[in-house]
Amino acid sequence: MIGNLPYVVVVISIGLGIYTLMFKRNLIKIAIGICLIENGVNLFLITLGYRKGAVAPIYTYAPSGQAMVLPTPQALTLTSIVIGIATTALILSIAMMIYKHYGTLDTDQVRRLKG
Amino acid sequence: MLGLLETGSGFWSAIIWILLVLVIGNLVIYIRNKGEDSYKKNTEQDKPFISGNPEESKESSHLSASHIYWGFTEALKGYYNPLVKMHTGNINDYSSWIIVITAIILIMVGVSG
Amino acid sequence: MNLSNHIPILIIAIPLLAAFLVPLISRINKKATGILTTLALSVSLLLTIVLAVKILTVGPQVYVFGATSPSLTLPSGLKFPIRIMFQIDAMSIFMGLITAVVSFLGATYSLSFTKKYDGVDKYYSLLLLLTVGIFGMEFTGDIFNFFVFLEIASIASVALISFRGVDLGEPAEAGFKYMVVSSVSALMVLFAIGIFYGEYDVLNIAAIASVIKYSQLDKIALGLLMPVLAMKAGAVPMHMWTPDAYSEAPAPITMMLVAASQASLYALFRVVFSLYNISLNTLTVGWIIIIFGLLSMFIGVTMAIIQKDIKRLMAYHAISQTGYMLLGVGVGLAVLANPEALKNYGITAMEGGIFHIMNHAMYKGLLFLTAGALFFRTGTRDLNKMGGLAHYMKYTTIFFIIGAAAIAGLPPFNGFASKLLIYESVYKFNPLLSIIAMVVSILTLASFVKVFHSAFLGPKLPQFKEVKEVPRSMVFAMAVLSCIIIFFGLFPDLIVKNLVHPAVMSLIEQLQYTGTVLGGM
Amino acid sequence: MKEMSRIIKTVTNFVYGFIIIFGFYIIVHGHLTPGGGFQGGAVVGSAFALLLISYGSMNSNKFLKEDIFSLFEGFGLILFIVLGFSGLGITFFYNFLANSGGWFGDTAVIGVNPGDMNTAGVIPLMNIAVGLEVLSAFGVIVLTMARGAEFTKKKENS
Repeated sequence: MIGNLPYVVVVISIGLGIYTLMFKRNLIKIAIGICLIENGVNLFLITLGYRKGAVAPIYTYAPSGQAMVLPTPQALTLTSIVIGIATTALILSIAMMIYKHYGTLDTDQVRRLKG
Repeated sequence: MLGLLETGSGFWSAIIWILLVLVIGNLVIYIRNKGEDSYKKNTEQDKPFISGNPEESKESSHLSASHIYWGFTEALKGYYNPLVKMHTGNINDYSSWIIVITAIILIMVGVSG
Repeated sequence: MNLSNHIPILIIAIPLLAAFLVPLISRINKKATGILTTLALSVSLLLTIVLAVKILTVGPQVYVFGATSPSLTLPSGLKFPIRIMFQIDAMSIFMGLITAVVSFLGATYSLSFTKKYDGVDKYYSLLLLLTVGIFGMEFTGDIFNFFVFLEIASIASVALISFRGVDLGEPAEAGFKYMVVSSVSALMVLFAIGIFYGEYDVLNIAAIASVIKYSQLDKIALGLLMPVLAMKAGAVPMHMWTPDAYSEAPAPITMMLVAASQASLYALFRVVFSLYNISLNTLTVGWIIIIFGLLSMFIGVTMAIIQKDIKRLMAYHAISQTGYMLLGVGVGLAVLANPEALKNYGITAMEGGIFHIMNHAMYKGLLFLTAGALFFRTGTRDLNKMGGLAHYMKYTTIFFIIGAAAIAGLPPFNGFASKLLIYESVYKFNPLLSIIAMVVSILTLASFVKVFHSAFLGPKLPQFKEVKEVPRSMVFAMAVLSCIIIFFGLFPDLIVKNLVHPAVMSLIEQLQYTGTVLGGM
Repeated sequence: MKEMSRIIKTVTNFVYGFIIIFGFYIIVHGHLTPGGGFQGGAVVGSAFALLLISYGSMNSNKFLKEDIFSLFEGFGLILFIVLGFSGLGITFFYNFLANSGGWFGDTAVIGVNPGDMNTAGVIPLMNIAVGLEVLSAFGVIVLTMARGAEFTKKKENS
């Protein structure tokens, strides 16, 4: 049962992120919402590869005979973190550009493109 | 070389279509060239008929885009008003649509078994 | 070293190398960046054609990264492939050809189009990265690698959409909206990948396909993958980002974005056909796709009629035309489990849908380029302010007529051929769908008549006295697309027989897809 | 951004070298211990961010040059892709240096071991390439954002 707790955190994190995306009317908060979803998904991937009582999958100075966790999900997570950094940097820069031109970060006013 | 494209219930060939258009077009041109007796060049018949109103200058006679299909959009007001209102341009609504549709599809796929 | 084995990777690696070289080259010579980009993409185009010939004569190709041999999918003693690989069959290379043509012409068109902009080196670098992302989405045989390329494509396209955002607000707004929806969708894809990995311990698409059970978890993964990929393709009601992004991006980028959307469409078809195939409930999923298609067709075209911005109008048409593809392939999917119906009309419907992808990329690309040409010379996208441009831009007018006739499905252009395939086969499945498709086609013609009338026809307007024909490289790009459209229109049977039919068969036959990697299981 | 107090500047002077060295340590030990090019590059990038916020964007322009960062960025990327291309005799990204006895060419020991720097073939080289790329990209990002923030603040005040 205790092993399933990370999944609960995953659900809470993604749920909060989705809530932020749907109801928070600030561009920076939307960027934070995306980060929350991303962290939830990353945690999901990491949790998939976890084995109880196992060590990190690196031979350097590892205790001998110990079980190791699955390295592939960690590689996947790392890749997705890298991509997440790029996404976040891009979103924040664009939000800055929007603020420069619109003078606001309110999503209700950042909608010259509609219809 | 005829480019026959089987469509399941027939075929389509652009080459044959062009040949047919050429033949029919020539026929039409031939019939048109035979002429109408009562037509006379450079008379009243050449002028456009606008109920006796004076003809406008060429520059002001161009119809701009928003006036085209005015009647169409006016008649379908009941359809267009909610549709345009739906496209709010608000990013919250964009993501809400994605989440809602994902939820609906998850339910549909889950229920259908 | 035998380079012919390495063509699949060279198609991607050469634009990637050029993308990294462009910022360095621009320190020496600013003008060389565009030429280098065009050169790299032309090499990529040539290699894609060579690879297409090879695939259509020999069969599907695999390319394994870092292995001791490019075709070594299963090193000794392994049951499932662990290395990242490219797996290219007839459908992938069909999409690859579209991407290669579109990206090459986009770069050529940009040579003149971007003269006014600052930071051209970054523009070309991002354009090459976008090409790499699209190619990768189409060629990859690894589902996580697909996610990576999806993100590369969406980050590059966001940066390109908001390229003019330094000076204007609207491009930044469009870029922000696209970034939010695309990163949410990419994260959902990643979640689905996590589900697959947790369930089957493999990431290779063919390996997953060979063991998939359509359990409860697989259903969740499908329910996450389908809407987000449809969203990236621009299906109603998740289409709102499309007109924003398409209208604010520079014209050659808009053409590339169409190709990027179609790569997502390809991924959707790949997921439902190659990954799940008949293990899923084909009728339900098929109808979901058909309903997406119907909504996209109808709402897209009706919204297009009332637009005043020329690129926004065309963007709504892009949504509407995506509906045709979804409709055609959706009908094919709905009858996938029924061999008789599939043979009777299902394959034809899919041929129509798949053929429409290529046609749409060509004529919609051409139309966006003509819109870009108008913007380049007049500086406005507002149809109300245009008029009488046919007096000044003769070639552009001719190209616009060709493109508009093709999108409206007027014979003898290519749009008619694919739409006819869809009408006649879908009619046998459900007559109502076919009738709606025809009505949509008529409305498409109506709205392009509006564009043609308000932009090109009419008397000479005084404010456009200085307007003249666009530079040669832009005319060249539009002329090539027009020639392709006319050729496809005149000889649709050649394309359908040699390119589209193998693509459809490679989608339908799942065993062929898995067998390429796992070796005839 | 204005510069911060003297205390912060002193601590920054003292600490940023260590952060950069730690980052490079992570980069070059990427094939042995947790870490690698991206992580190390991010650590070095955080040192740049520290310099930027403690000295303010105006002063730090003297020693953080965007131009040099973007040069290094391009260099790292080119190095990475060239390493990919040089495996092309066999396959793209083929690890042609591993077990060859030359650079990073020792055979890696399977099982628990203290770690040998001279293993893993092109992977350490790729780590260095990625590290260069990431640290300079981080530098460019923080500098560009600081410049943008400067602009918006000026606009707000006027």
